[in-house]
Amino acid sequence: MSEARVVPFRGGGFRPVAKRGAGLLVFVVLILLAEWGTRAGWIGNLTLPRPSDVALTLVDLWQSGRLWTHLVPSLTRLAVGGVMGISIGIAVGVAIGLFSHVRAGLVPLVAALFPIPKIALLPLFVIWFGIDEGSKYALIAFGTFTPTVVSTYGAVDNVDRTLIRMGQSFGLSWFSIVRKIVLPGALPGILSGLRVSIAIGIILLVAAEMLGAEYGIGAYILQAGSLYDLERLFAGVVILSALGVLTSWAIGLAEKRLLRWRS
Amino acid sequence: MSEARVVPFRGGGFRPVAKRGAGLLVFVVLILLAEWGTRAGWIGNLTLPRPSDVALTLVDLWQSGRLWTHLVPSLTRLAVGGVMGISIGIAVGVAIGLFSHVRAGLVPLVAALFPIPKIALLPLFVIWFGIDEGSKYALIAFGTFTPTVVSTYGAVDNVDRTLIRMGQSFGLSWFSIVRKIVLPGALPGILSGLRVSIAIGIILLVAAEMLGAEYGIGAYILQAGSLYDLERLFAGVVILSALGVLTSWAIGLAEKRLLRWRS
Amino acid sequence: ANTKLTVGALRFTSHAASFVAFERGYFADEGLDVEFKFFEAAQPMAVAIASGDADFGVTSITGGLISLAEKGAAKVIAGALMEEKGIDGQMILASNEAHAAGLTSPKALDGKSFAVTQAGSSFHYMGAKIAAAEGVNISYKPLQKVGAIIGALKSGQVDAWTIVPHIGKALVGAKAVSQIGMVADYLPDYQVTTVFTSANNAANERAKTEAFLRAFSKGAADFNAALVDKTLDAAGQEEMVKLIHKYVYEDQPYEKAAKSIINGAMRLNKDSALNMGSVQDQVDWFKSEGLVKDSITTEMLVDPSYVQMM
Amino acid sequence: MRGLSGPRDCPMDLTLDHITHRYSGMPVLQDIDLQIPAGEILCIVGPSGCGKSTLLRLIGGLERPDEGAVRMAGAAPEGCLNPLTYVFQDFALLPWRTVEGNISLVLEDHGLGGRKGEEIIADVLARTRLSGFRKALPRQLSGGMKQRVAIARALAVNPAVMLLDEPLSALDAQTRELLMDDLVGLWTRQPFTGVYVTHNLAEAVRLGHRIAVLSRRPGRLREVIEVPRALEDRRAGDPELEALQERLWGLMRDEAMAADQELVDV
Amino acid sequence: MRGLSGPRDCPMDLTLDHITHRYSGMPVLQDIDLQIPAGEILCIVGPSGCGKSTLLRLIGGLERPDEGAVRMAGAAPEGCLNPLTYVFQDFALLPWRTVEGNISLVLEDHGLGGRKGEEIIADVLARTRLSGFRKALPRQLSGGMKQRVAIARALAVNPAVMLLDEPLSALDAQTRELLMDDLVGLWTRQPFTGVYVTHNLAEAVRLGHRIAVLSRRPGRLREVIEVPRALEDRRAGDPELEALQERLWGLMRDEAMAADQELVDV
Ligand SMILES: Nc1ncnc2c1ncn2[C@@H]1O[C@H](COP(=O)(O)OP(=O)(O)OP(=O)(O)O)[C@@H](O)[C@H]1O
Ligand SMILES: Nc1ncnc2c1ncn2[C@@H]1O[C@H](COP(=O)(O)OP(=O)(O)OP(=O)(O)O)[C@@H](O)[C@H]1O
Ligand SMILES: [Mg+2]
Ligand SMILES: [Mg+2]
Repeated sequence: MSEARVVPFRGGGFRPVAKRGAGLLVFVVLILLAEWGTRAGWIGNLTLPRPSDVALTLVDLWQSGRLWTHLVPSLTRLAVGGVMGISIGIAVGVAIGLFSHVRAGLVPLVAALFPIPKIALLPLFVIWFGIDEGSKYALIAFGTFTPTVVSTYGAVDNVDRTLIRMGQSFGLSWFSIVRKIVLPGALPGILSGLRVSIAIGIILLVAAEMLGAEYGIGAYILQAGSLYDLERLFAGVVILSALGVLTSWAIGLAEKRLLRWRS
Repeated sequence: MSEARVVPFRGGGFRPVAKRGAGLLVFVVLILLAEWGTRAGWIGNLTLPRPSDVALTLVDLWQSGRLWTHLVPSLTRLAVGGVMGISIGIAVGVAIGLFSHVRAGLVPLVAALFPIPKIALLPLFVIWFGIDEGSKYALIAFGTFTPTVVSTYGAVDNVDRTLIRMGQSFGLSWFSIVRKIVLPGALPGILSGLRVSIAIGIILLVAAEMLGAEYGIGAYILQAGSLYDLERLFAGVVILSALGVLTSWAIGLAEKRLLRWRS
Repeated sequence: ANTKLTVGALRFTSHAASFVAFERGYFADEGLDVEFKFFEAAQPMAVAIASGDADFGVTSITGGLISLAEKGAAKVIAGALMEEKGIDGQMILASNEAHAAGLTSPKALDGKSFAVTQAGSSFHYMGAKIAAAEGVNISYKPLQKVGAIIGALKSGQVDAWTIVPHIGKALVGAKAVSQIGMVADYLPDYQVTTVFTSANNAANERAKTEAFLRAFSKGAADFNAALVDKTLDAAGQEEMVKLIHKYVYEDQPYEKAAKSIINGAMRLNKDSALNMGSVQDQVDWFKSEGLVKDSITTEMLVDPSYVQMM
Repeated sequence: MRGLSGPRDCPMDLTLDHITHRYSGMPVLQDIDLQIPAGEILCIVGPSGCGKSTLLRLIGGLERPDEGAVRMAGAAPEGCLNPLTYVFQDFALLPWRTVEGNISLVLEDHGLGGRKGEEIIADVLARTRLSGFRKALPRQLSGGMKQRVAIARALAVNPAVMLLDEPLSALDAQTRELLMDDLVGLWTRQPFTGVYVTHNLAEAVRLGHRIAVLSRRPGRLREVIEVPRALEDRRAGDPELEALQERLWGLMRDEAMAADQELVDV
Repeated sequence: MRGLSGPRDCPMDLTLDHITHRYSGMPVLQDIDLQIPAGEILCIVGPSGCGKSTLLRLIGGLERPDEGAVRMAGAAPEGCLNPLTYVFQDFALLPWRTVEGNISLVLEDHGLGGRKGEEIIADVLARTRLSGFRKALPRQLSGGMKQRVAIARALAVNPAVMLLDEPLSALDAQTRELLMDDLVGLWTRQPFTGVYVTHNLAEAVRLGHRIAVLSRRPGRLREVIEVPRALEDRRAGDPELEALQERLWGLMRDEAMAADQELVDV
């Protein structure tokens, strides 16, 4: 018999894992590069603001208390509009998931509403809901509504039909089946849809604050943008981005709590 | 033995099917209601335009040839920006799905970029890419990039790992595994992500055409909005909505062709 | 109890009449309890009047305002700001790059880009009128906001623009842009801004509307005396500038702001009289461009019963 | 005390009367006539796709037959909450409810949420030897344990007839062996009426009092075979049962092969 | 012509040398010493989670053992493209490729795309009686047919050793029966070396030349049992084999029960 060889290893790979901290490193490197570039001059001051100046702007916003002047109205708009759009969206989505007639009637409508740019409707919203908070709530509600509907009825569709047949086979009432089987089963899909809906809500803050908002992160950004004040523009963008990461993290937390039953 | 009863039926339901035509009916009813309301006067002329006037506006746009004056630049922007954003997005998404280091570095960055409102960056883009087509392409590319990345790496993650292990167990090269197993396996997820990306691209047309565009559907809508010309505003919105439904339908067609292997 | 009123305004010197009337108590004297609502562009103000979010506004005649008037939602009732020969009015500006490349007078505008906030704005009207007078072709770049236009002009992204002097003089003074002409040379007696209100106010709230206009005119007279005709002494002028500084350039130090405010003073219409000729010309232009419906007339736009028509 | 339907005390019989069923025109079951007497387990075997699951759904009222009818005669046992009760192949447990929550699910609608329900839950968990797993979530359980929970849930409603659709085929061979013993034990202690669909002839000869053999699609009743010996006396390797299993396999082999080679054309 | 590794002509043996493996500290396999001689099928049985699949992955090089080594000695058969080749429980067919596409997948990387590849494909399809299904997509096939395609694919690379991880456990009982016959037929016509992991003791006594019994996790080798009779002579109901199966079940019953009752704690 010839000499024995060890079986060569050929598995592994194709399973990338996100390493904590590496992401932070990328941010730090990018920021340091921008700082170096803007200081050394190979990034013009019209191209990018100096990151340290953006940081100073943020600190100043914080210390002067103007951060809250802008953040509180924006968060209120996001909360009120988001809660309206998302709750109606979930209700409509569940109805589409449960009733043939609702589905037949509303799915094409939602599909047609989806690609409508919300900014285009701003003047109309002002007439319908007034120039104050009403139109801002409505815009954010409308913007979060359509994606919520789509993700919710997808989630209801994905509820394991054998579980529903099981409920029927034990003679559970229609209402019991919906409450105890369909809704909990759709919850994971609804929650992951919320991530997108809330991100869209944050994006729409800027559009909502285009008309007649003196305070708000969106208004702050718009003003900075129209003045080409890059430090403030970036400071505002950083705040929105942080808000987005924060809400996404909060939903992750809610998922961990509510969906403990998932493997 | 007592008399025999027939076992009662208790199944069925919970399987709503979209009926063709019913959606159309809803549209027709809504339009007729609006027509009636605006004619009878219980919908004010500030609230909604008369649907027939919107239709006339569309016909006029078509006959005068101005439809093309506006549609061609918009479609060009959508195509150029969309192709850039989507192709880079797919490449980056696949890389995130395959390489730990890329994932670690880029996922947090993409998560931070996602909730940034693209309109906010418009002034910056104008400086970076000029006020002409450059900034418009860039805005649409940037807007379609982030959702494409997210859906692509999700799709790569969802490729059945046993298929990959199978490839390895037969000694296929890394490149073969990616080309013959990972990419085809990720295709369904990538295609359904495209739906969202393209819808976002359409929505961004209006934002892109806010700065310095004389022609384009977005510019047309903005102009109608600033003139408070509801007929034209709605005509523009109808065009965008139709564009969205059309591309979604085209992707559905592509799915049917490319994914014939799915049950 | 006083009548509550919401007045829409831009943070421009041209809106000073309202600020003066408020600060000096002229509104209060008329039994009006005024609250300001600030906007960043003229067009949203027109929508706000239509939606009932504001009672009175002062702004230029835009396509949006005309459309809303056609729908029976808004009415122009008086004049506010007007071009007048001999008083520094709106300026025609060019970017430094374009200026260096030969755009030194409006004659050279052919093929150049001209910034406007939105299609159908007053900038659009002025640009078109200048182009027509010089027989040149220009392309309009809608940039939504005055701030955005300033940025684009500074960085040479657009070639030309027109603007009220309190902004224009500061820009030229800082050598950020170059001046190539005056609007008044093309549009003499141009009725730049007007006072407008909802159709309902104009038709059914006569007492309130008249009271507002009385106070407003008083404010305008004070402003003209202090900063246009300069019949007041330095102290009176300074007091007026300080008053306006509360609303305009509030984020700049007083010394800097004062210069811009004084530089930018244009004549406010005496007794809020309205130049119907100019209004007619503007409406005609909007119609000719297809920006508003052909069926519209000045009667739909203007309620002439409140002030004297010039 | 509540008791399962025994052959004597609670005779509820099911009769399948010329059942024919089609799916969008394609005949799946043709003219099935069957009698399911109380207290007995009837096994149904047949090749893939012959309509076994459809037949079971028709029996339980989850589907309406195109022709014919399923009739039940006699009274349901005392305390019966759901006369015709299923046990599914894939367990059909709610993953977000614990073991006891999954059982109380089928009691709550009958107002048995409180102490009465508690008693029933404790009883059925004890009978399926699950008492120690009350608070466990389905994801923590092995397949065999999950199916035990599903059986406990079915017992909780004290059914007149248990309808089992390949209850063991999602389990590995060893667990299958263990659960067969459990089922035999449950039946021996308290006989119940059952309709047991399976592909597995070993299971059929082990658990069935009678075995109904269906033909390929459209499923027709080919034969109904009586299995000798009492359930509790059957042993693996019993030559008589082995011979019966061989005979069944002889009956079905060609059809199973043909069914396997069929293309699912779409 | 290409030939599978027979016992005489192509002796490639595998030796497992004191294999120990842990997953994040938890020992899964402990000190496994095994010999897999050419031309024989070795069955591996053991309770759930005892590390059978892990062991097979270690043998095939898809996982690296923490301690010990898997060694191969001797030459691979002529025309062997992949000495250690798997057949998976869930078939692992690419759903977007036809039957022949799934087979050519493993040939393409070896430059066998053309006529040579065509020949190999035709050969293995004939041997697995799939010639009529060349252009079918996996979704059109029944489970049994899919596994036949996977076996054909494994045969196409002419492996030295076939590693089969519960290849029949995703199939229904009748199809399982049919495929066991097929495997016996394939081996009889052209003997191959195989490592066959299963839960099913009936399969083990039907297909294995020797049966290795593992203990509960951490899996240790408890016993290696020789099965009498040649593969092709084994019949269902053979008392000697039945006795062996009973003996195996006696060895494993308690451990299987304990494994089944284990909570997966997370
Ligand atoms: N809801 C349905 N709609 C249309 N066809 C169906 C439906 N359910 C089952 N069928 C078809 O009816 C036939 C019988 O299905 P059924 O599931 O009853 O068979 P089965 O004997 O249980 O098969 P298996 O052994 O695979 O479980 C199959 O051809 C199947 O494709
Ligand atoms: N990649 C892995 N990472 C961590 N733990 C693993 C991994 N693969 C398997 N395990 C664990 O190792 C143990 C043995 O797993 P393995 O799959 O080898 O068992 P098995 O005998 O094949 O089980 P079954 O009979 O269920 O197929 C199990 O406890 C399992 O949870
Ligand atoms: Mg079935
Ligand atoms: Mg395993």
